[in-house]
Amino acid sequence: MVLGLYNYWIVVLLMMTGFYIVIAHGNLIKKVVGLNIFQTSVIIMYVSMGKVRDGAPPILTDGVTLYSNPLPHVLMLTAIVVGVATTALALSLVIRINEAYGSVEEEDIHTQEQSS
Amino acid sequence: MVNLIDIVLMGLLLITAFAIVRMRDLFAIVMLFSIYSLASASFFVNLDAVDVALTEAAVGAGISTVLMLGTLAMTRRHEERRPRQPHLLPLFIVAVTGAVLIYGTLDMPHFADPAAPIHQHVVPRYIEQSGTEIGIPNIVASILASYRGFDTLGETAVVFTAGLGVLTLLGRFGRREELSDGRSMYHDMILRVIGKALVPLMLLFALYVQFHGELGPGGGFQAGVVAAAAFILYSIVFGWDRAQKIISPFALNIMMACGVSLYALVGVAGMLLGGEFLNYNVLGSYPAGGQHLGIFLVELGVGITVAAVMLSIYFDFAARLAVRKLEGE
Amino acid sequence: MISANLPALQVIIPLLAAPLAFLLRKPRLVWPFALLTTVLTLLVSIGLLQQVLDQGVISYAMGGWSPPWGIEYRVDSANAFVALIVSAMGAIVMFYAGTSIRHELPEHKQTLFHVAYLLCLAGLLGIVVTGDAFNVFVFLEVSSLSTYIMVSLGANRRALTATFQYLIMGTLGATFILIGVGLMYVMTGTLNMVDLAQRLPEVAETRTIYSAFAFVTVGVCLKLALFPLHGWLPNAYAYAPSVATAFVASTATKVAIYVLLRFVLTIFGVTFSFNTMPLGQILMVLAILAILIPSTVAIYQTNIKRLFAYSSVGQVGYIILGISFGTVLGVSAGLLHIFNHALMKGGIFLALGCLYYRTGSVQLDAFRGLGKTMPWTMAAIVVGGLGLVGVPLTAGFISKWYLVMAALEQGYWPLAVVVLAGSLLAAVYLWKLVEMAYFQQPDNATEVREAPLALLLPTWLVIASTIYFGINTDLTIGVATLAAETLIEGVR
Amino acid sequence: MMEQHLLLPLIVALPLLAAVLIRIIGDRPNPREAVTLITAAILLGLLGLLAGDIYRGEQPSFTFAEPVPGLPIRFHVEPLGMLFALVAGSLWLVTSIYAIGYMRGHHEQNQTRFFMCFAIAIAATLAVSFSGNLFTLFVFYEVLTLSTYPLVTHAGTPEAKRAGRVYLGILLGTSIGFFLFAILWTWFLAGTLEFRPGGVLAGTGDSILLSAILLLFFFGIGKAALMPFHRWLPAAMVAPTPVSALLHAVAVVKAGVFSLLKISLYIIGPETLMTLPGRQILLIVVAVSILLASLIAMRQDNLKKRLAYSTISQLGYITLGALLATSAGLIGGSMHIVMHAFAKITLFFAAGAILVAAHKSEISQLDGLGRRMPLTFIAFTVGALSIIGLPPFGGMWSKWYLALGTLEAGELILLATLMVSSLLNIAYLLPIPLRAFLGKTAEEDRHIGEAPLPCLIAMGVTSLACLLLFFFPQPWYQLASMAVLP
Amino acid sequence: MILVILDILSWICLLTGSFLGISGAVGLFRFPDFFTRIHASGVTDTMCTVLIIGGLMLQAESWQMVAKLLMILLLLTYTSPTSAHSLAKSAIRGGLRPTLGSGD
Repeated sequence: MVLGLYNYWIVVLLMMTGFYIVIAHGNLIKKVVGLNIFQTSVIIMYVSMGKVRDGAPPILTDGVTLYSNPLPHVLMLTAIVVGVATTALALSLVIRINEAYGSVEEEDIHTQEQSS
Repeated sequence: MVNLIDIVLMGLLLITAFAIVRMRDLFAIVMLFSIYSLASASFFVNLDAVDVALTEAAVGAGISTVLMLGTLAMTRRHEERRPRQPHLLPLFIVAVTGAVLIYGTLDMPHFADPAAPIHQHVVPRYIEQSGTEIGIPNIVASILASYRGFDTLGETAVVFTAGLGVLTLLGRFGRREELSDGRSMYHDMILRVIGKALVPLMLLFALYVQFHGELGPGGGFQAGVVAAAAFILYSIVFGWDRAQKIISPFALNIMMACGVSLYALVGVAGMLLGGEFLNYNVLGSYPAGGQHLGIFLVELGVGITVAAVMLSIYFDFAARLAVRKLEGE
Repeated sequence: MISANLPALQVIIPLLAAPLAFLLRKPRLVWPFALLTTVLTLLVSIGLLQQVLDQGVISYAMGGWSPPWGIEYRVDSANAFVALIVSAMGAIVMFYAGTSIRHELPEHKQTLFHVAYLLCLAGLLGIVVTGDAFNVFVFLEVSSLSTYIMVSLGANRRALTATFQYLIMGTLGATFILIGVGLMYVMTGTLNMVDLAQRLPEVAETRTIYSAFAFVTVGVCLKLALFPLHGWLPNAYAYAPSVATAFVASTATKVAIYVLLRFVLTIFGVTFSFNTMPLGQILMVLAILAILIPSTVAIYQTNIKRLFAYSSVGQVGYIILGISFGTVLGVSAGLLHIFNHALMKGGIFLALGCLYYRTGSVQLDAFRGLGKTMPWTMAAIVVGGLGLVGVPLTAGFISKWYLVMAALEQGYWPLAVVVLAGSLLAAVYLWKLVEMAYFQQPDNATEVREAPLALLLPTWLVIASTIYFGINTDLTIGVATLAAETLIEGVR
Repeated sequence: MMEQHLLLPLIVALPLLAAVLIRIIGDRPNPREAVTLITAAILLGLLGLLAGDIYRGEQPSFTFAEPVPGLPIRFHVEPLGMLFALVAGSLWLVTSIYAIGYMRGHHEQNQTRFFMCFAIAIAATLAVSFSGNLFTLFVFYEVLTLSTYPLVTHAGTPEAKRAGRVYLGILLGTSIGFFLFAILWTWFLAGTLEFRPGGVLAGTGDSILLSAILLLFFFGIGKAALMPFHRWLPAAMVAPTPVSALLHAVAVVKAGVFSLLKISLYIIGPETLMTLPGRQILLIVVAVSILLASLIAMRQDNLKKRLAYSTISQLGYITLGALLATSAGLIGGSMHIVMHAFAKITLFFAAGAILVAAHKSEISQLDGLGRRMPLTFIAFTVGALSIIGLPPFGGMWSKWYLALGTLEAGELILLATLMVSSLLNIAYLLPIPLRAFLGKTAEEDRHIGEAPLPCLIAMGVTSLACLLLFFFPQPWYQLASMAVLP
Repeated sequence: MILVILDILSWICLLTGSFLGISGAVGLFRFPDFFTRIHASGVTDTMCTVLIIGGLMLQAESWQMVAKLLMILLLLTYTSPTSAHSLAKSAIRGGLRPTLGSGD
């Protein structure tokens, strides 16, 4: 069982690291990085599901019958692109926030909003 | 052997992830993230997910990193404050979530087990039939563009939306005052020469990935990103105002819209010819031919949109930077 | 040919219109085009509902690939109903947007806003009509990203931070859903909802499915701002442009609730969700908190958009309360309130938009003497507010009545008390406005006139319909009950 | 029974129409007041027409809409409702005459808003009296509350606002908190909210549950000013006198007790009611609030406040009738709606006249005013006597039947209560005219003259009515008995 | 026979390449200042890539593969020195000066 599942567990560990960065850190850029790590780890999870022992990459070649599962790959291509789209949007928001508040730290921004 | 590489790569991933948590220097964090992304890309290769690997390498390690660096250039380099003082709540939440996930994995089919339902139910048809139904060797490409082509349309729309969003937040949509960035590396001779030599190569490679995508790993997304990367390199070396002379933001806007429209219109064509939306069979004289044509056009649309969006996002960032410099002076 | 492809058209029309509108560039061209699009979408959804009521469930195979291999569009009375709500609000608010956006945004941003609006509409409709679990995620992202764009266009700088918070929370929610779907997929090997529903039972008793259930539910609850996870909502609503607020408030959370229903009832099935899993109890507790706490918080707000944002969180509580019973009556009460609340909140936020158009503020002071200066706008807010309170002859009363009946049917009579208490709280925060507007003299410094007809017309269209659906309820109750039955009995 | 009787919506719509017209005509006083008077007159005529049908034993009804299946907005006139409608309608005419004189003599602000809300309030009152089921009744009950709020806060002064808040707070709070909840429960138990002779709740639940519902109803209908939910009524006295006169002596408060009567007659049902343990509790509460209110009234120096507390105790009588649930008790209660209405409105008219003519609101200032404005004080005396229940004034009849009711029910304590409170009435009402006539006039009061003519006319009419009601109580008695013993 | 020799050769290449890579990494950590570090990594990287890809070529089973590897090799031989160079250059432009003499 340990042998069968260890890499899911590691993936979970990675996910949680990203998740932790998102919710625990006040620096917006770092949040974005955390988000990316979170999403990338989810992608790893999916792709690991698709792996088949001694399977070949899912590109039809003569004489090969056992392929890894292509469906998770497709889904994750989508997920990656969605991820970068979100990242781009988030980063440009960070830039604008920095221009508006002169800071990318949640606490500073919060104090400014309370005062104003 | 494969397992060994797995473990090494995973170790690398873990180390980078933890390093990112500890680090305070955002520049280093971004670099580490790039490494993380690259490592996961090689991990994907190891898991036979070559397309994903290619995309992750191009998108995660490439574009995302560039954008993050651009952001850093416009904000500040260090994380000023320690994480919020009562550390415990986030830790608790994370612990619970992780526990639930681990708990969930306990009944999961084992890693790489060929008998898992995931390999038994829907997928076999893709593997066995796609060769005849679609007629291209790359199964991923045929699922992506045909079987689940609608997902891909949606995802192209997401990319378009992202371009739109960055344009809204940073862009100069409809305004065209002249800006030039002082930070081009033009006066670096070696870089200039190499750059001149590399850009066409990269574009060539992009085209290869685009049109070879049906046979080997690759396709619209990867190609689009690589093409964008070529122009980004060019504008880093020769200054983005020069780059914009070659391909203006206006043209980019047109392209990013046209790509999506192309995709959708192919679908509509299927409808008009009496099939369902995105049904390529009706496009050609015989189904496989129709599929071929459809997939080609669709991938083209994706490629155009992705390239245009990525580039225009980069341009928006660069323009913002230039504006800031102007204001700074 | 058209009628055969209605399910696809429902999403394709706005989705294709968005880039085309973007190519038009000039706002004065874009708005009519967008308006036309939304109207077409509305017509399609009406036709779709008609079709479903006539010939039952419609299944549409995208790309001609039969499910579960291809993506299926599956339209039953439930999502036809929700699609109608979304596209109707989409059309009306778009009509309103013409004037409001021209006033609130600089010229070069107007086009972008309209395009984002169309994309958001397409995304929401895509979520609603699809029959594929992963496709939900994709279109969820389309709608979310475009929503972020619209919110970020708010005038106040706080719109930016609000958007960022919204983005983080939203992405976390979406990723949770993704994880949940992945866990379901790994156990069943399929992504098609019906197929999932059929294949889940044999693996239902596994820890993987349990945690899949947990992740999906939590993710969706983030999206629909159920009480403890509502942090992103108030600021996002308060600082977005009026049009964005009106549209998002009346559609986005509703669609999220629909997703919850679809996953919990259709895919996992009632018995699993409510017997194997303690969903009912959890949702009920959260719903009660959601009804009482945010409504109380709302009373102390001085920014009125914020006030009504909090009230939205409270109203979501009512809907969830209905769902938490897991009975036909309860779920239909929830669906009814989805519809009615969409109308009421949409109308109120549109009216606030009128106010903003004239006074440039939505602070409480701006209401001083409004009963005299902007009688129609204020009347609209009051009528909508009465709906929130649940006064008879407004739509709000109908759904609350059904909610209470559902509670009493289960013998939970204390819940009836909770609902009434919520109504009282609503009455209190509505009263703040009424007193300010009708029993205070307007400060003569600023000369305020009634809002232009182009804004009042759509506003009153919505408000009047809240009255209409409070008196003639054949359509709403009929469809809601039908939808609830289809959802409850599931696909088996 | 089921055919649509168009007279009902017409009658209810008429005042609303008037309200709209008043809003349009706005600040051109004469045509505006003309609208009010004409409408009131027509309304009275229509009510007369309708009354004819009722006496003939018909029960016309009209259904607007049915939002929730089995839960229509429906009018259905039965004798009791007719009685209430007649009282409200006829007194609206008188009051508007009075109001014109008062408002002008007193130079009030926003008269347009005043007359508009007044008309709306009347419409709501009529709708309440016609309502065919609890749901409809509840709807218009709330409309009545909201439409009278602007009248209470008419002065716009801070204490008017505070009073307004108390007013809304108590009325809305009780109605949503208790009344609506009771309605929901009734619907859940009986499956209907229609008013049916014999009561829809009869035999649907055990006596404890029904008692709970009974309590919810009686405390939930705050307009009946049953202690401890009575504070809104004295608070509402900041309103202009015509408001206090018509609304807070007739329309609003009577809407409350009227609802109670209907509930005991048609929802719970007299027979069931008698058996409920909750009834005993309520009877005690009522008795206490009758006596307590009278005692408090004695200690009020402000005339209108004193009248308000007297109203509270008088409402207690009607509630008592509704609770006794014996035929005589119910008849007495219904009759008392009428008798007390005419008597109390006279008193308020007088109080208003004094305020307008002499600018006096405190009883201690009234010494000798009787000689300066005799008509006013004669009217006051008449009203007072009718309230006390002495012949030859109408008040006697209702008290008579109430007393009978107590005997029927064998509640001698309650009989005693009635008698004692009558004595208290004497104690707090008669001193006022006495000091007015016998006390010596203060120097500065020499210039004071009679109240404006419209006020005098109004007072004349109502006090005359009090007298006539003694000799011709027949029509009212008939309506009441038709309702109670079908 | 030939295959064995090729195999041995390629392994030699691969191992030396990896060694160079590691030594470059060590240099990156141990060297005193920015420029020497760039130097260390830049120089070794180039050679390391050449060796490793060479080794892989010897392993490759088809000429097509060899061609692809060759292209990659070309690319890397161009880019990695350039990147090192431009890093140093921008470091200079950024105002960083090498610590001359005994690194202290």
